[in-house]
Amino acid sequence: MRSRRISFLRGKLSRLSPNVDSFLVLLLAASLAASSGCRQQGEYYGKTEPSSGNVFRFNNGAEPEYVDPALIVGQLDGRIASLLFEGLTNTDPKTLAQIPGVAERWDISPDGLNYKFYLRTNAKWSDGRPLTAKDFVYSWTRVLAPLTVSRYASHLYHLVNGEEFNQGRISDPSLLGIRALDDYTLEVRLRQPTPYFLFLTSFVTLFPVPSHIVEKHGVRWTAPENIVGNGPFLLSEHQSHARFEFVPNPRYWNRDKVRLDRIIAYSVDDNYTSANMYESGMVDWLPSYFPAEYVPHLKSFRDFASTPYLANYYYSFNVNKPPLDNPLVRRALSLAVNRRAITDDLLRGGQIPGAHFVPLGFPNYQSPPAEEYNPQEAVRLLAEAGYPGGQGFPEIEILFNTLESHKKIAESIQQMWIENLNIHVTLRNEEWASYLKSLTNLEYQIARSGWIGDYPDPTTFLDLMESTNGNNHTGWKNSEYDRLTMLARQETDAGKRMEILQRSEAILMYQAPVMPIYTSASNSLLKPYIRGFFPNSLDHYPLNEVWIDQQWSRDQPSGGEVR
Amino acid sequence: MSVDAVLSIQGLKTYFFTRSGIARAVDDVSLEVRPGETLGIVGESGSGKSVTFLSVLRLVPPPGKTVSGEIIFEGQDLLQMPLQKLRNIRGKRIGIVFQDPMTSLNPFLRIGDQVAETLLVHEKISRNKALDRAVGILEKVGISDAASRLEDYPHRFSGGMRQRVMIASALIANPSLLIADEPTTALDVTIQAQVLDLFTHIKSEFSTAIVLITHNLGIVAGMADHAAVMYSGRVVEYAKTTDLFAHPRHPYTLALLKTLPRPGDMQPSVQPIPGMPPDLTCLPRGCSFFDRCAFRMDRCLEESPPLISFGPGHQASCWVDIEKGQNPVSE
Amino acid sequence: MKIRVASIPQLAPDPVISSLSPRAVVWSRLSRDPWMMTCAIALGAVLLSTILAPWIAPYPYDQIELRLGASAPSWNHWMGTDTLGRDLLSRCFYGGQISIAVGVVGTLVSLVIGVLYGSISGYRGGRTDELMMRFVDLLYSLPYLFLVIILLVFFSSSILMLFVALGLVQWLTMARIVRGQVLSLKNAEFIQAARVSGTNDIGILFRHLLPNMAGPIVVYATLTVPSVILQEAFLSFLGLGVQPPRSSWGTLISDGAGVMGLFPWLVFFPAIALAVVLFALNFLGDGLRDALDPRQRHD
Amino acid sequence: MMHSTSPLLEVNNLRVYFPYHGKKSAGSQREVRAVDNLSFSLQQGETLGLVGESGCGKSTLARAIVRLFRPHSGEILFRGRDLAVMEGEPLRQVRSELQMVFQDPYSSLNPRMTVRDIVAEPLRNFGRTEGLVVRVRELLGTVGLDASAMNRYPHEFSGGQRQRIGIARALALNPAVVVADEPASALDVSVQAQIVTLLKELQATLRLSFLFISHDLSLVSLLSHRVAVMYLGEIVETGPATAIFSNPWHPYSEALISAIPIPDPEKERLKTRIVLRGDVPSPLSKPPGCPFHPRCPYVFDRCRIEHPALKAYGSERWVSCHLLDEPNRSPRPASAHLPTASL
Amino acid sequence: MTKFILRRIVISIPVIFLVATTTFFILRLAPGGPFLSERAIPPEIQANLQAKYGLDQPLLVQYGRYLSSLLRLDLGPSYKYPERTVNDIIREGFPVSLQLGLAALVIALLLGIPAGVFAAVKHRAVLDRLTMSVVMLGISLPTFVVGPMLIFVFSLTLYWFPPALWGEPSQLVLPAITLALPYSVYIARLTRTEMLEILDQDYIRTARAKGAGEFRVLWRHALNGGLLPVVSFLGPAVADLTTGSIVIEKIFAIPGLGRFFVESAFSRDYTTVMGTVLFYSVLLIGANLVVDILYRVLDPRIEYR
Repeated sequence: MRSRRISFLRGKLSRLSPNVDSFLVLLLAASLAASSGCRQQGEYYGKTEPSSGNVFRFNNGAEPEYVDPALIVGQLDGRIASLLFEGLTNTDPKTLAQIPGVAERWDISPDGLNYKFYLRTNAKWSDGRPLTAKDFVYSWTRVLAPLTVSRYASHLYHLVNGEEFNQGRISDPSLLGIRALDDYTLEVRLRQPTPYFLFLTSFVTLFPVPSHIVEKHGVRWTAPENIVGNGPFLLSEHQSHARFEFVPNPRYWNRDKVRLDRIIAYSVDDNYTSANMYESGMVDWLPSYFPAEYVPHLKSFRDFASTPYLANYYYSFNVNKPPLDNPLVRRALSLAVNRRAITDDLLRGGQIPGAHFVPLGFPNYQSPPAEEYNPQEAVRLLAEAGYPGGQGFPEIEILFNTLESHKKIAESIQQMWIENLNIHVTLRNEEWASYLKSLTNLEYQIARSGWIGDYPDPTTFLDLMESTNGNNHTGWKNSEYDRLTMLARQETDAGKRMEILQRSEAILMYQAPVMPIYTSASNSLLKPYIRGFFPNSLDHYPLNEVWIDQQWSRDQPSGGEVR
Repeated sequence: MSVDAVLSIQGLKTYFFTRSGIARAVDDVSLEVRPGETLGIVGESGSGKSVTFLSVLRLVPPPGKTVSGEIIFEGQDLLQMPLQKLRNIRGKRIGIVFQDPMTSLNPFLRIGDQVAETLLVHEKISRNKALDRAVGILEKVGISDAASRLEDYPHRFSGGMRQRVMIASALIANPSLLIADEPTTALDVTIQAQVLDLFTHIKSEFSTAIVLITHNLGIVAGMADHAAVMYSGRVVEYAKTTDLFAHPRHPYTLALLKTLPRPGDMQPSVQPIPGMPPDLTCLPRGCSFFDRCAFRMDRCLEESPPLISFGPGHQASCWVDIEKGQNPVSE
Repeated sequence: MKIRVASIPQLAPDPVISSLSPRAVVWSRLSRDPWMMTCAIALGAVLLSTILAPWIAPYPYDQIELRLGASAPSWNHWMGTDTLGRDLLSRCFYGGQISIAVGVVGTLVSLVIGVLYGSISGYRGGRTDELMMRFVDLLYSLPYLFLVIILLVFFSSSILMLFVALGLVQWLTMARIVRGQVLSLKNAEFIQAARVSGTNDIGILFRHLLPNMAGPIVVYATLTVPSVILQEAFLSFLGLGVQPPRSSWGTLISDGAGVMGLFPWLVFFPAIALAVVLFALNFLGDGLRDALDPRQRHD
Repeated sequence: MMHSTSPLLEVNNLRVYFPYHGKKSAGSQREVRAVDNLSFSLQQGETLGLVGESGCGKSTLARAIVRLFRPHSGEILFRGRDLAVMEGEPLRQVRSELQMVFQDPYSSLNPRMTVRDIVAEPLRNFGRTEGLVVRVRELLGTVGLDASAMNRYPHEFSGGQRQRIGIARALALNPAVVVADEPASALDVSVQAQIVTLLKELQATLRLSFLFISHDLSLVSLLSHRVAVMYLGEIVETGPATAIFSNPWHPYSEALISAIPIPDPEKERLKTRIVLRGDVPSPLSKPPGCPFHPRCPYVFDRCRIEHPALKAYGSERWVSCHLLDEPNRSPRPASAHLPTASL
Repeated sequence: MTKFILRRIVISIPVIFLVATTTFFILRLAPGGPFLSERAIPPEIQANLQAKYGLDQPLLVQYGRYLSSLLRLDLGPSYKYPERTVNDIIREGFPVSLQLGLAALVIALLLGIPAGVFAAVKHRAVLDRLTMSVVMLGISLPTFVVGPMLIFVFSLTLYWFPPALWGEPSQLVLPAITLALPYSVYIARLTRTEMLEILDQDYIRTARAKGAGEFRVLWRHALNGGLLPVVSFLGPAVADLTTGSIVIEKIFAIPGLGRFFVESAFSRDYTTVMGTVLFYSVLLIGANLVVDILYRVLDPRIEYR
């Protein structure tokens, strides 16, 4: 059917001009070759021969801004740092539980305020210096030091005096809630019980850094020729905007478990290119760095994996700007969005639609039920707000930052609002920096937003909407909500705490300063010969135990651990 | 015509196939050049004098094309010859000097290489030997200190010097025929005198036959042994130079002579020829000079006159014997 | 005895040399050339379709049909649909409007600046010319595209900005061409004749210089349009072109290029549209230049 | 041709220099001395022929007189008013009486204008729009063109016809002086004769003054009353045409005249052609002393050092040559040194 | 000659100053700053960050500081990659862009000149049209269509060349060809036009009259002058090739300077943006100078002043 259609068109065009004709044939041939080439129904996407040697290659998405753990913000920077450094604990990719890292074991006081970490004595820096509790004291103090300008210093605000020290209100580091009791015992005191603190000790910002190297080389201590780490791998080469290369760290305490001989992390930021690299067998793993449009097609391949991911995608309403100052309007807008159409028809990438702010996948937490799509109700609410049939509703504008998928979602939501509510909607596209500025200065009406959880606890999302939170870009303030989130912080009983959090989320959804759209999914492509990989909602993939199955064959059940 | 001619052109027709029609630039021209003699070809622009001799070397640019005729040079028909063979004659047996010395030399190549090129193309000779011979010929055409100027580019030379270089490169292979297409037209009067002097010198020193194409009857008068007058693609008169000037037999020749002032005359005056040459794309059936002719008669309108002998070696294509005033047009 | 015929008028009107004006010669050369006509017709057809887009496009360019997704060409959607289920044919029609508008307006901007600058420089001559041309030389040695990118990135990319930025890149060459023309024409004897006849500078510029430069200017403009269109496409690829839901051929192609392997029609049709226009314009430009070439007058 | 009245046009010590930007070689000046300290006069109804080879500055002189350039120094007196320093509107007004015919019949007519517009342009510029078409038709008739030419474009005409159009344009404003810069040299021999004849007739009927510039001495001889020979921006000899052609006194004039090929085999082969050595020097590096000395067959020491002044010999003949002051060196007949009124 | 070069260099200094000044102020006038992030940074940290890079100073002070460090050829630290300086970034990225550009230039010349000569020789014949049509196709398709097409055919279907990255000679092939195509077209057109003109010249007729064969006429007599416009095109071409490589570098994930530039522009990395622009200005001026010198060497008629 399709080919007949095209040849009909070609015939039509060819009568117009012979030039066009030959040109058309050429292009057509190319694109037909293209489509047939891609459509071949293999089980796996592209080449499936492993490279010779135990080399693991993946695309890390872009050039990392930092290698220094204290400064890291981005996820891809974190992937590099996690290879080079190791925190007090590790997160088990299978269970998401904290397992020993540099700390062999730890004690937590019953009030949840005091932690004692017992460090393993065989943990060493890659240059042979022993790794001690003092290194942690140094590293955490460094994160909090104002001049370090660590953007994730807030992860250490849980420490006693952490916030005060970081903001320069106190300057004596010895007042901080961290102390080396001896070379191998570290004591940490928190200002309030923080259920997820143990998780944070496996987070990059809290990784130890080698004081002797940092002090010696200053800013350039992360250069390949200088850097010293304590992680499973060593940085052997770095070509800017191209790749990082790693070899196993012979002094890593768990060296025996490391089976790879080399890791190459490419910094390719173009998703199409990235997908090409995977298809042609240049990389073994693509953590999400391929075009969203490919997903429906990739779903049919066995090396594709999709897991829910602790991240949400939502629209923020600027509640200061009429008509968005009216919660009825906000709820109407929210109910007029067919989320399932967006996830299933548009994105098709495993995202889970839902009108809840906290994404799916938090252990022990259930968001309050919320109606997802109800155009009739939306119309009713809008009428109740004073705009029957969309009459008199002023033109509203959606702001989003330049990205194909944001654009598509905005375009479809625009369409849905127009169709369901009969209102005027325009789109405004801004490049990242301008977008951020508009967002922070509340110079918008409706803005595309999203958040990735930092730790496996609902507060990583719910705290966002506190009136004092710097990331609350809606102008929305609710004292009850603030009170509830504060209460949750003090609560040590896990069950009660979750209940409080549910109540606060219910308030949030009723007031609707934000319009959640879906829970993100983490999609990845992994060659079938890779072993030792475990999918999880934290998108956390330690490479320590990964290995390459050179004996792999198509007939074998593939990458068992992946599925 | 005599067999001993160096070059014999028979019934040459070279037409330009343009969008506005076929321009008969050369229309049935027959001429011959004898060894060692200088043949002057006179005519105004568009008379076909240059095209005739470009046809000889088959250098007529498109859309021009030689449609028929014979060009026998040293016993071979140049028109029938494969191009590869003709190239062995170009430059080697027939040298040619073009009108504008400023554009006829390649501005990007050194003088020495350009003069020596003729030798390099035709003979198995080393570049150095060819350059040595270039020095010799350049000195003969009056370029002093030739050896040191071989490395110069043409723009360092004045117009007169360039024309000498052109002449040198045409003569270097000792051709038996030298075609000079308006060699002095682009030059200043005093330089023209120098170049004419050089030609006189060449005539006496080299045994080369020369075809001297010019619109200047004065130059023909001074240089040529025989002269042919061309008008609208045809030879209208052919004679010994002295005969031609003393007893012009074609009305056009006569009229042309009258348009020329003779400086030094006490009361110089000229008689212009009325009208202008006909459009080559639509020549009249009869004599193409008819419109402008002072001696025309009815027959001229119908029949184009062939070359008629008016005495030994004197031919003109006119029905009228203008000296005797026979058959004048009476209105 | 010589008899002069009195009936030959001394100064009879001479036959007409050629009945065609230069413009007519150029036109006849172009119109007799089937390749050129093919290009012209193809160009005309595409132009017409984009102008008539609101009437002939089967769907609104921004009508989303998510369920459809990227569908291959079918009876309902002759060129298929994009990933949002929007009709590609309609989007190509509308995209052409933007692309061609950018090309034309960008060229006009460069034309106005370039012609003005070039003719002033060439006509004034001397020190003014030296100064003005030195300035152009200076501007030539700026990494222009970089500056355009900076402009568009830092001051949000509106269509207006696009016009201006692209026009600003193009005017330099136009100025040089015009200046060259003015310089060579300025010394033409008919300009001197006009001055001797008492024509003032304005008259010389508008009655004599500009009409005689029209040829090269038109040729260069013809060749500038495709290059501006291509520049817009290039900027679109970097995400700096026209913003959604509007799209130009450039954005359509750059959106489609990535998914070439999956949905070839998404790049194929807009690329064809663009290629036809660029090809035709380039070909016409080259042909026009050949046709205007006085060296070829003889045939 | 003696005139007691004051001349219509008088050029005194005119200099036109162009700045030179090229590579400087030893002995070259900083500027091109295209016209160097040149003086002459033109009477009402007279034709002055200006002869010289290319690069001698004759075209520059022509353009300086109609003020297409501003001269470096000197006077151009037209009816007693100095054009050299005139600007703007007064200059424009004067131009109506001072017209020019250009060399190239192809480039001197705007290809985008009809013949009517070309010929009418000067009239329109001076507001003489009344009866414009009639006047244009009349002008075309004067130069021998049919009125049907009016609506046609220049490319439809032959070189000779175009030159007629150019002449018609020059005559449109009834000028007193017409500067004709090589008006026939781009044309064929037979057409040259037509144009020269036309100019001669026009001059006779309209009492025009002509400055006729040409490198072709035979043409100059046809219509000039007086002749001035130019070499490297200077006049080296001036006097009545017949006198100069029959008996040139300056060695350069002599060489020029001898170089004209005579269309008569008897005469041409008998005459002694004086072949000058070398090329015309560039006006950028004028030789010291007499500018002609490097090529002069009669050169002697004084010529290399001292620049000869243009001296009057008799009332009409002016020559700048040291030879005339040195009777024993001169190859000329003795009579030459005692010039008498030759006519 | 030395004088000519010196003069040109002296003239370029104000240009570079002009570029530095305009870009500096354009950047500072634009909305947004280099240290924005989606996650809120405490104002104290924000202030520390600003202070660290002197962004808290008055604009003119910042400008003065920038100029003075520029005099020391120090382009400052990158805001986005604080662990590296702009000098580092250029040192790493430029050789890549240069290699790519030069490879493309060579390909463009090797394709363009013969095509242009061929078309000129076959002027108005069908072959001329055919050559020029094929050639014209090259610029009728944007590089971001041609690039993926080549990748599709040669990397993903035939597996001949890698689809991305840099370092191996095999990785040079596809991007260089993609980059070269439009330039080869331009060169072909230039060569054709100029060759047509030159083949009409009297001196070509002279060469033929001497008995020179067509090959000699073309390659010895005509091409010399025929390449002059190509030579003068090389200056802008080098510029375009290096900036045009932005797209190529993106498609093929090549760590060249063009890509750094775009990325730094998007992330408001002031120092990198300015450094790159300045560097390219110098490069362009240099390239134009080299081309002018080359032109003078090739054209004996020009005597440099």
